[in-house]
Amino acid sequence: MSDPADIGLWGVPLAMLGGAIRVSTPFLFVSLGECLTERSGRMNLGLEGTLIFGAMAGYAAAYHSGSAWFGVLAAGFAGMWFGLFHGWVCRFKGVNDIAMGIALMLLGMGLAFFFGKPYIQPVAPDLPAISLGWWSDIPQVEAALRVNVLFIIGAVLALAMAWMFRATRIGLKVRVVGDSTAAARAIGFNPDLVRLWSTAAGGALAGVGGAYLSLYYPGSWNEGISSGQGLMAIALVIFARWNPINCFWAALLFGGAGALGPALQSVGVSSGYYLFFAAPYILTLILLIATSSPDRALKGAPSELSITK
Amino acid sequence: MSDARTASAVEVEAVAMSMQFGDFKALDNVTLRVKAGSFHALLGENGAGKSTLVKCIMGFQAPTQGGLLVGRREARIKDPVDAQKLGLGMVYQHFTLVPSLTGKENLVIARADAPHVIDWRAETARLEEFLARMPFQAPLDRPVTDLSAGEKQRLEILKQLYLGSRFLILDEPTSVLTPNEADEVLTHVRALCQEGGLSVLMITHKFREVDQFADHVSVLRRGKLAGSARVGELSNAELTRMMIGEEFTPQETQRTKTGTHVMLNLRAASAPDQSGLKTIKIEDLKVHAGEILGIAGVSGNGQKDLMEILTGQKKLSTGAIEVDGKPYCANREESQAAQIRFVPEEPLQNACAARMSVAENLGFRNFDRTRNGGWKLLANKADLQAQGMRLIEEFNIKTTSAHSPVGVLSGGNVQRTVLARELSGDVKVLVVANPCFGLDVASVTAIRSRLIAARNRGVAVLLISEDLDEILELSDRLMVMYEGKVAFEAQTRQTTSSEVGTYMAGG
Amino acid sequence: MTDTTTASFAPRHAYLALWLPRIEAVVIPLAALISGLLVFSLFLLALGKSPVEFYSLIYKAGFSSGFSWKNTLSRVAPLLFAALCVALPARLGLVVIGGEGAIVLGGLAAGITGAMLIGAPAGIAMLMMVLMSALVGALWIGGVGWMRVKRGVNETIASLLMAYIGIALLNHFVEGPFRDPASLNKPSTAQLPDALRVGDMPIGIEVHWGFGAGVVACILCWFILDKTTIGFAARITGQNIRAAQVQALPVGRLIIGFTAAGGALAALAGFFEVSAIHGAANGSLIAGYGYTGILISFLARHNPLAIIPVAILLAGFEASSGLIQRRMDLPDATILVLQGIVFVILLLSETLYGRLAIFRPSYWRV
Amino acid sequence: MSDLTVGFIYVGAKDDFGYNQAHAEGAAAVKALSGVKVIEEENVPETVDVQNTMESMINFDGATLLFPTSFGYFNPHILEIAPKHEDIRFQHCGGLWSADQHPGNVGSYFGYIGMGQYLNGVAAGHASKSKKIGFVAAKPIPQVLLNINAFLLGARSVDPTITCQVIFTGEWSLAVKEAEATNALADQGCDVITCHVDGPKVVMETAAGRDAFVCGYHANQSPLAPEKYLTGAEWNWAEVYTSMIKTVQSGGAVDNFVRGGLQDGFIKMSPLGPAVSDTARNQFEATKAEIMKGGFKVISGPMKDNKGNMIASAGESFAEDDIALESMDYLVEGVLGSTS
Ligand SMILES: Nc1ncnc2c1ncn2[C@@H]1O[C@H](COP(=O)(O)OP(=O)(O)OP(=O)(O)O)[C@@H](O)[C@H]1O
Ligand SMILES: Nc1ncnc2c1ncn2[C@@H]1O[C@H](COP(=O)(O)OP(=O)(O)OP(=O)(O)O)[C@@H](O)[C@H]1O
Ligand SMILES: [Mg+2]
Ligand SMILES: [Mg+2]
Repeated sequence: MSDPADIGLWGVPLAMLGGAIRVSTPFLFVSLGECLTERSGRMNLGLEGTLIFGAMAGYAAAYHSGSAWFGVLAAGFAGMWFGLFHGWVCRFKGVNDIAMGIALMLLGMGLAFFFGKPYIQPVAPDLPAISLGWWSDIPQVEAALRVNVLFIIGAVLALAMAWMFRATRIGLKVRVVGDSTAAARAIGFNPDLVRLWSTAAGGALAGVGGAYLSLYYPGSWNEGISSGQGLMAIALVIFARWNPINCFWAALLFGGAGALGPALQSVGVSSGYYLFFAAPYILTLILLIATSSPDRALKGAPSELSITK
Repeated sequence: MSDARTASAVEVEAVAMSMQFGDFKALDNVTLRVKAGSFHALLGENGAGKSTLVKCIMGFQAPTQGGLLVGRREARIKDPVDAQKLGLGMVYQHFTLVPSLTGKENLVIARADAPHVIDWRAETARLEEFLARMPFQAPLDRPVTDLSAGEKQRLEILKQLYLGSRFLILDEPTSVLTPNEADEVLTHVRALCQEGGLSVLMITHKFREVDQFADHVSVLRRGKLAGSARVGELSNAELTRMMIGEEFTPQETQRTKTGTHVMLNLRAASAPDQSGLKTIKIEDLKVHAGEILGIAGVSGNGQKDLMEILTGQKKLSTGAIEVDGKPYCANREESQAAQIRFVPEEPLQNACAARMSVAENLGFRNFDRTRNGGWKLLANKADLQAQGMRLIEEFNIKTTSAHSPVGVLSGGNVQRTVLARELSGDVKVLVVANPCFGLDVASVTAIRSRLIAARNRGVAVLLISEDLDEILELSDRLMVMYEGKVAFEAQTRQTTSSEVGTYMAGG
Repeated sequence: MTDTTTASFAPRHAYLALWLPRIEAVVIPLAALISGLLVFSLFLLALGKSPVEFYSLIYKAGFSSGFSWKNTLSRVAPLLFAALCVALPARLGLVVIGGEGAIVLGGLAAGITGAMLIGAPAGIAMLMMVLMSALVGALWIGGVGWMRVKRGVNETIASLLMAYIGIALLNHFVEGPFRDPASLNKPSTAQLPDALRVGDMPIGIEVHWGFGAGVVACILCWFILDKTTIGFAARITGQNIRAAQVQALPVGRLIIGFTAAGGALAALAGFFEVSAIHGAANGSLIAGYGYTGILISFLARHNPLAIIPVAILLAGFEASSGLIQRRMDLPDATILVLQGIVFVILLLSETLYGRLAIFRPSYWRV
Repeated sequence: MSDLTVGFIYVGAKDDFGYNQAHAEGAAAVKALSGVKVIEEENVPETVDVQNTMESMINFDGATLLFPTSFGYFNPHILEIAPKHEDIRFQHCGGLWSADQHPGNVGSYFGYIGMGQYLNGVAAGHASKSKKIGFVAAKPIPQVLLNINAFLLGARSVDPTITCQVIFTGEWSLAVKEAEATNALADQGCDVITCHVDGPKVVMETAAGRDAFVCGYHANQSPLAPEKYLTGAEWNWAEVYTSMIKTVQSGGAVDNFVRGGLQDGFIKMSPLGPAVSDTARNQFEATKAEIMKGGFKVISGPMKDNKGNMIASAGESFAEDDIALESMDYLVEGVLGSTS
């Protein structure tokens, strides 16, 4: 280990960059998942539960198989089942997708805690990280730029999803369904089916986000592993305006804001840390207030979405 | 995707088709043939089964009985995708273009063989080539929300041609167009028929369109085929009789002289429209006691915004509303004191609570007032119930009971419920929007005579309607709204439908 | 017009139209609850555990004896208030899920007010505690309503964010400016004297007055919603906001008023926690009551009267959690799974309303 | 003689590698005794829940001896329940029982784990190259402050220029925040890190991942970072609980106020890790021996807090068993951080 340089106040922006990269991945995956789901005109508030269940399932699978990647796969698979279930029940008339999301959040957490008991203690293999900071000889920079493969996959996924919505049949199909059920029917699409799979895919992504929590950062399974990232990611989709690329930037912003509190303490700004910890929430709220309008739906909102109707 | 101009039109025949909804027979043994290259009009009252018939043809619904011949061969169509494969296409009454997608995206995604990965450069080139061969155009690069109604309708038809439809069903295609736009679109469609590239089945309520564009006409009545003939063989009177069974003459109502007292006055008003990008501007709008002022215009030109301004749902950026000479702010106190009433369009969506009972819905206006006009805190269910029963009786609302949720009533009865609520008691000003939209002739007559009666009692009526005939029939004076402004104003008796139509189209 | 019904009212039909929906509203949720319990039994069977033992433990721990009733009822008070914070806005069609924020801040306000008024006449100090707590809660959730009305901010997300912020504020104040230096290892506001502590109700089992107050609040809310013109206006607004606007009902004021009332009630949960249980405001106020309240309100279909039995039932479930851990060797999350399953099935049952022929008047027509 | 039923109540998961696990390990040792029935409940919040849990254990399981182990259970919950069950013994961990304020059937016990952190500091002082060590703390409460101070003072006994950076996470258990705090410490150049949170697993793993040495807390975390683990301050509840149970079984009375340190077997140190040098080992063992004698003066004047206030004048000192340490509200000079 080379001697850490004394970087003083530079530590704050650096920590925020590092934090952004470390903490943003679950936000990124969940918000991409929710973005896809919402683009198809369905809301899934249950992704917090899916995230937690994914964290548990991923950890358990990685522990048993000895392979972290198998854990990621298992988490995605588990998440997909939650998504499928949500997608399936929400097609029934009279079933409120917001309420059902809350119910599934509860159920997901319950099942995760229930089956997760035996995995609090064991140590499962971690996901590998790639060092992008080799060019720097400042260890803090190196550490900040240790990037997990899932983060890179998430970034690529954001680009891919943006491209998908623009230039693929399946992407346009999702947009059509999210924008007008009637139009989708007229074209011959089955809106329920499209929503079902969009919700399933969204769930799978959220599950993978959970696996990142338990298998990389912070990298262990316990009942406090998620501090509401799944719920925050949903708020994040709204101010990312349902645009996957914006989801990426918003996730980074959140990660960075989350790192603000500890970083400030480490350079001596230590009073009121609870308020710094609340920074991401306050930030989201301010952005929501600033960008909403009482008279019209949010720009870019899929018009079949229940919260914008 | 095949080429509409080289491929030939398809003949389609529904054979002995029946459709049963529970106990109710929406289609009863209907056989209807649309010959290749013909322009076939389908007439019928509301609820006659027109939409059901075409939905069965397109595979949206499976008929309980009967079959379909396409090009004289038996065809089994399970869903619209099958229909598209056989060259059958449909343009719906309400647009089915996807609002947030551009024209281009709408066209390409509608194709059954849309590629999994879309090469936009190549697609654009092909689309341009296609458009170059079409008799009319539509913008392809703007999101559909930004298009006008006429542009949307043209795009819908282009989409069908682009998809290779050689048999086209048009469900009331002109209801959202100005007469001029309608003529233009239908002329193009007719030209395609005459070239032999397209057969058309058009659902319409307008005889003018039948006379001018169609070569065949069929009439549905209560699910049965009431008659079918070449255009010109039957007079309009005969067609009407086929549609409604007996001769129907709208009663010429007696009108009193209009008053001179200004009851509703909207001055120098401006407000942003729904999109927030444009503004509604109304310099001067006055309605006198005992007068019906009609607001004509193609939907989407700010009529909804006008209604929202008057109900207080939309705030004015400038200007003011006066009712009976006093400034009006649209809170409950003032609206009750001013005796101003609103009947918005689509009453179930805009003026009723579907799951609350008929009696409760009838009580929305006065549930919080005592008999002598004061405010009250405790709701009295017995009073509401009694009032409900009385109004149901008086306005002839057909319902199982006053406890039934209003959502289960038929459209006409919902409309009656709202009118009963808003016309009972003392009324000074009544603002109604599209009061007869989608209703059958009997309901229409009943409702229109109520409006005239109210007018004769001295109520100032502001009638916003997309149905120009309705405006011409009911109003004493009319205005045309275009692009959020009043484009034209006249005494009804001193103008003609074509003059009004021109202004509706922005001419 | 394809309406086949007649204009005449047979009185029988009027009764059917009146009563069938009410019966439906009881039968369907009950059936859903039972199905939920059955599905959970399958879950237990799959794990090789006995559902009979499970449910008899719930009965034993939650409802069988004086102590078990105490165990159950002593948990109910905050749940009632928290559920009302969901149910009142729900009448207006709003899904407010951030009652937790109002609970903790209400508790904080009560704690601080009490601490500052130590020495003042107890009655006045107590009244001030209630008022300050309700005021803070009203501002907090009313703020969510305000954002909705004035800025169109989605209330579900906003209330959730506000809950996180509220919790941060509680921690900040309890461990910072208002920390009682004597609260050593558990940072709290100053300990309230006995005079400012709410006691138990004289009903034979030790249950503090918060339970009674919660029941009264539920009845009061029911009365307002069901019997007053304000409640009627709220129902119209909740079912069709456009219809309410066209009737010039004060929609904005209703939304802000109902959210504020919900917030004030949730805050009372915090007040009772502080005054009856903890004796000071501290981190223990963050106990998740707000989230259980969501569940209860939905299970009760946002009917304030139904909230009372549902809250008691859920409190009974939670009361049995410990015994189930100890006797059946099941983890504490078991109850969470049970709640989740019941919640999901109940929401799913919403699709049955109006679908079952047996609840249609026409079914009973001969 | 019928079995003695003993109830253990934990605030978190009993296998959290930390506070609760330490107690659960104690409970496991009790289970091995004959004539004892152990019942346990985990994840019991510090609300009316714990009151009901205690009474439920008493009423349904016939428990006569309870160990509600979380600090927040004491006031008001145990104080509320205990007077109603005078024949039941409530043994609370961490509380400050006093005869004139609290019921006689309540007892409180705790260990001088600060001395363990002092020893952690000794090991850390030798291991640190940057002369900067880090502490991830939950909340600025006396028990935590004492640990932080002791950690630094231990390190300063090796090299008086060492400083200790502390970061508070604000919660007893919040994985992401703990990881971020650990990273922030590493970014500031801290190369030995310890913590006082309920479950140290995340801190240990993250710190080791950043190539920093770690000192454990609550339980033995060496399996989490075998190469980087220096030593750790562990509870030794198995010892404490078995002796208390034996006392009760033999009809004796447990003291209402029990405290103990290294020499009493209340706490123990994890075996030294492979990275500990011989010099370090020697000083570690020497200091440990010193502490084993009892009455170790952890704070001896003159000493200032990190705001410059005098906390112990020359000649004044506080021994490990000085009750004043249990209401500590300062960080000593050399600790970077603040108590509020
Ligand atoms: N899915 C359905 N279930 C039950 N009844 C239906 C259904 N679809 C249509 N009907 C009924 O069938 C009848 C025919 O409806 P249809 O929509 O075909 O009428 P239409 O001729 O298109 O009327 P309009 O001119 O109003 O469009 C109506 O009475 C309608 O209520
Ligand atoms: N409030 C307004 N102010 C100015 N221009 C308007 C306003 N509303 C609509 N227009 C213009 O009027 C034309 C038709 O309006 P719009 O595009 O809204 O019709 P539409 O909604 O498609 O019609 P429909 O409601 O029948 O489907 C367009 O050119 C549009 O820009
Ligand atoms: Mg139709
Ligand atoms: Mg429009």
